[in-house]
Amino acid sequence: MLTKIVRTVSNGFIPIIVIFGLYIIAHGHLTPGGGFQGGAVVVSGVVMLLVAFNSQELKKSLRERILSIMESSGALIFIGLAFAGIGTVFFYNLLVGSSIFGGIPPTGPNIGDIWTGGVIPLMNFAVGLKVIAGLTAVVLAIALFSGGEEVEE
Amino acid sequence: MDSLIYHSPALIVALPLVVAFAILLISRAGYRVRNIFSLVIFGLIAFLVAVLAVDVHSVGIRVYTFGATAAELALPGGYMVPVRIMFEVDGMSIFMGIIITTVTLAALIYSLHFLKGQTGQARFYSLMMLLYAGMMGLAFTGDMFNLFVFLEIASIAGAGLAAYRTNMADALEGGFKYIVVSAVSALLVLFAIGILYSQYNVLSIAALANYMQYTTLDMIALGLLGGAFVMKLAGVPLHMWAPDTYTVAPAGTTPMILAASYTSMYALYRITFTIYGAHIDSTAIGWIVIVVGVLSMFIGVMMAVHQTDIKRMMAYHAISQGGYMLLGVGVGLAVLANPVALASYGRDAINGGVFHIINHVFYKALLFMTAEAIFFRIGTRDTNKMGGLARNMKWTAVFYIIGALAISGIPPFNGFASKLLIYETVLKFNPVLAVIAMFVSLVTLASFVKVFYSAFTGPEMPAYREVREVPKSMIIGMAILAACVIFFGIFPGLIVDNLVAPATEALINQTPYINAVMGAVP
Amino acid sequence: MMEHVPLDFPFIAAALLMGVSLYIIIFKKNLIKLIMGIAMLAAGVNLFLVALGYRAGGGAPIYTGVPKETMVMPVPQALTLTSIVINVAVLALMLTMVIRIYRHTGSLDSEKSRKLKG
Amino acid sequence: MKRQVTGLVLLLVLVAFIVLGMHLTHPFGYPDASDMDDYMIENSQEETGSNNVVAAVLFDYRGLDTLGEATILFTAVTGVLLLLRLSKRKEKIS
Repeated sequence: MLTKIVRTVSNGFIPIIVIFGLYIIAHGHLTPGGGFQGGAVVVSGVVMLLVAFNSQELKKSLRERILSIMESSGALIFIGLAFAGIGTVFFYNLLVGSSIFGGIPPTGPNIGDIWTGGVIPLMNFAVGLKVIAGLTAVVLAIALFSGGEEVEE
Repeated sequence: MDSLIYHSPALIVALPLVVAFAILLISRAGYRVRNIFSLVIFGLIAFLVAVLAVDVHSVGIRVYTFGATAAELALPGGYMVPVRIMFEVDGMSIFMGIIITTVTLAALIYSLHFLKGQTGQARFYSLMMLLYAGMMGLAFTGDMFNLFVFLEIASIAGAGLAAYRTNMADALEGGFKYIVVSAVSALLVLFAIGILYSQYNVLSIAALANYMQYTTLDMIALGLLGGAFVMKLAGVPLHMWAPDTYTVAPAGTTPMILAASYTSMYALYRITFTIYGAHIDSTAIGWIVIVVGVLSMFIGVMMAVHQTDIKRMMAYHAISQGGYMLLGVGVGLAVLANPVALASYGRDAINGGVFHIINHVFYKALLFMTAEAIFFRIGTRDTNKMGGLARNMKWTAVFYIIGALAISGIPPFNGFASKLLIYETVLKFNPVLAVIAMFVSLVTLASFVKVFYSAFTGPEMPAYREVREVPKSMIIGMAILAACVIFFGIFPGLIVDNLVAPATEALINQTPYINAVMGAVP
Repeated sequence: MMEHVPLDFPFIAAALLMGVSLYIIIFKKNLIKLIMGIAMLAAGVNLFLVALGYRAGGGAPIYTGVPKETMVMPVPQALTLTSIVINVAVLALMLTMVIRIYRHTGSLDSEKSRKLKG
Repeated sequence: MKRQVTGLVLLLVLVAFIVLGMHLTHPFGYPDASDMDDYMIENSQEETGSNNVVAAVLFDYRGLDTLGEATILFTAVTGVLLLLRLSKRKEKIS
């Protein structure tokens, strides 16, 4: 555990990092970024917490079980969205033109509208959820393990 | 039913992924629910593979384009190049699919009891399904970059499984070696894909084959791909990882990792024959394949004879048997440009090499399973410490005998059928190679007989008096494979005509594969 | 339009990265260095891939602000993104195995920790 | 010693391949015209509704690759957690 200054500053930064990560995930179909990149940004915040506090303390708020459920459901939502198009073909983007995220932007350069992209924003969210949960679990597991916690059969 | 066949290529890869993702959630409902769930879905997948196999046998090639408005629409409306990822299932792909599915089914059933009392069971099953999905995707895909992605899925899942017994240092080292080899070879594959993309700006295998000009850059790409896949399939001189990894992988997964190696072999064949087929100097490339094959055969078996670890011995034999496959296909490749020789023995040589894949995976999987069964009961793999096990482990002994006779090429087991094809054709091509192949087979027999005597016969060891037969699920798993071994040995003609010949045809003749995508302009 | 520079710096950098990393992978005995070598090899391949798609004077292939005439090729970028994530995954698993191996053998030397022979 | 020589030969062959490959690749910034990429640039807005062509490639045109990528991440996480086995609770014995 580091000093109080470090802990206070990282506590202050965490919301900003998380919001920035979520922004990158949400605007994946408009600006550079997407689920993987935004997820990695959020997890970088978790790593910062891991440095500022110790892994034992972080473990109390981030349960491995919850993370595992989050990751599985992210992956299931992603593949579910791919399955949703199976009426036509697997991975068919069936939401283009519909009322959810179905807007089609004008051809050529434009300012962009969040309500476009069909399943792409939804898939970005699913992947973001998966990446956040998965990488957090990995980082936390490695930190806990190197901290000496070990379960031998 | 029609739409099931229509979507089956995608479902065969997607359903195992669903199982893998969902199994962590489902196993919270108890182990029984989880086992039933995975077995039921896997049964459905196996059914889909069977249906698709029948369909491909009659139709020829089935194309599935992901995300298009219709699955056969590989080229977007009137366009010249394929844009989307597509699966192309032809005779060779479905041949690999059948191998992988059968082995996985046996491994899944075998593992049910083996895992009793172990931790991390749900994740173990999850990785098994991911390994299956990776192999199937690799066999079905018609896109180079997608091939790389599935190669990585299979490698990572395989490495995680190989290192499963984390309480043993050698398991971790075996897994680590596997993942390092996989990572390096996959990156070389990716580099080669980049080189191909830089020239033709397409990634589809069919389109690449269509545009192929065989420039110097293409030769470099072929060299890199060849080296990388030979490393992945454990061909001498790049075989160092295989014994370590096969030895330590836990029950049921060793056969799957073995099958993953041969899926890499499939990728090598697919690239050499389908992408480069019409352009390469097939005699030179064929001889390279033959040399790698003969070296693998010889060095593999020579290393195997003095091993005392039973699984390690089998792993070296796996390298050696891999050499037979390369020898058969290499002979066919060497005479690819010569229609007379191709018709007289080249095609049969490839038949033999391809047929040996399925035979070898089945009997070697069976042997690995018997070795694991012994390990499961007595806790050692050292043949010097075994003895008299046949008294208490009758089924295991019987399965071991079946596998050992099959690997040595004794009729009426399946190893004989494919080895005979290889001997006959190689004899016409170059008698020296045939003599080496027969010699290796003799040494193989000697080595397995030796282990049989030391492990199963002899006086009953007091330490193993209480040893019991392995649980039922393990016996069923082995019985599935043993039945296949015997069936394939008794009816080789049936298998060669219906499974192997379409696969060989798919390798030799690249035109249908290209036309299925490039000729499909509506 | 820029004149074509005869030195293709990104390709040279990629070749250097790959050459150095292959040297590390083949000759270094420390497992962590081996992993670093693989990470560098991945970086070199990724650099090569993404450099393939660059069109002189082009911008990111995103319509939010850029006309389509000056876009670089999108597919190599997508491939590189995929490949980066794949390599992260591989690295995570390799590092985990090394941590475990270190727990067992107390050494990171690939020669010392090798209990297997053959 | 033998290992060093083998390694050196392997390294030299690979480096020769890499250098030759880099040398023969098209000059940086001037790739050949690419039908596949141009199709995606041309049609991504209309077909997928996404302004970001790379996102359209990732999640629509080459969606299966991204599924594979997500799967690999899942596999790696599963593998890491399997190897570290943090959960103290032993799974129910079947």
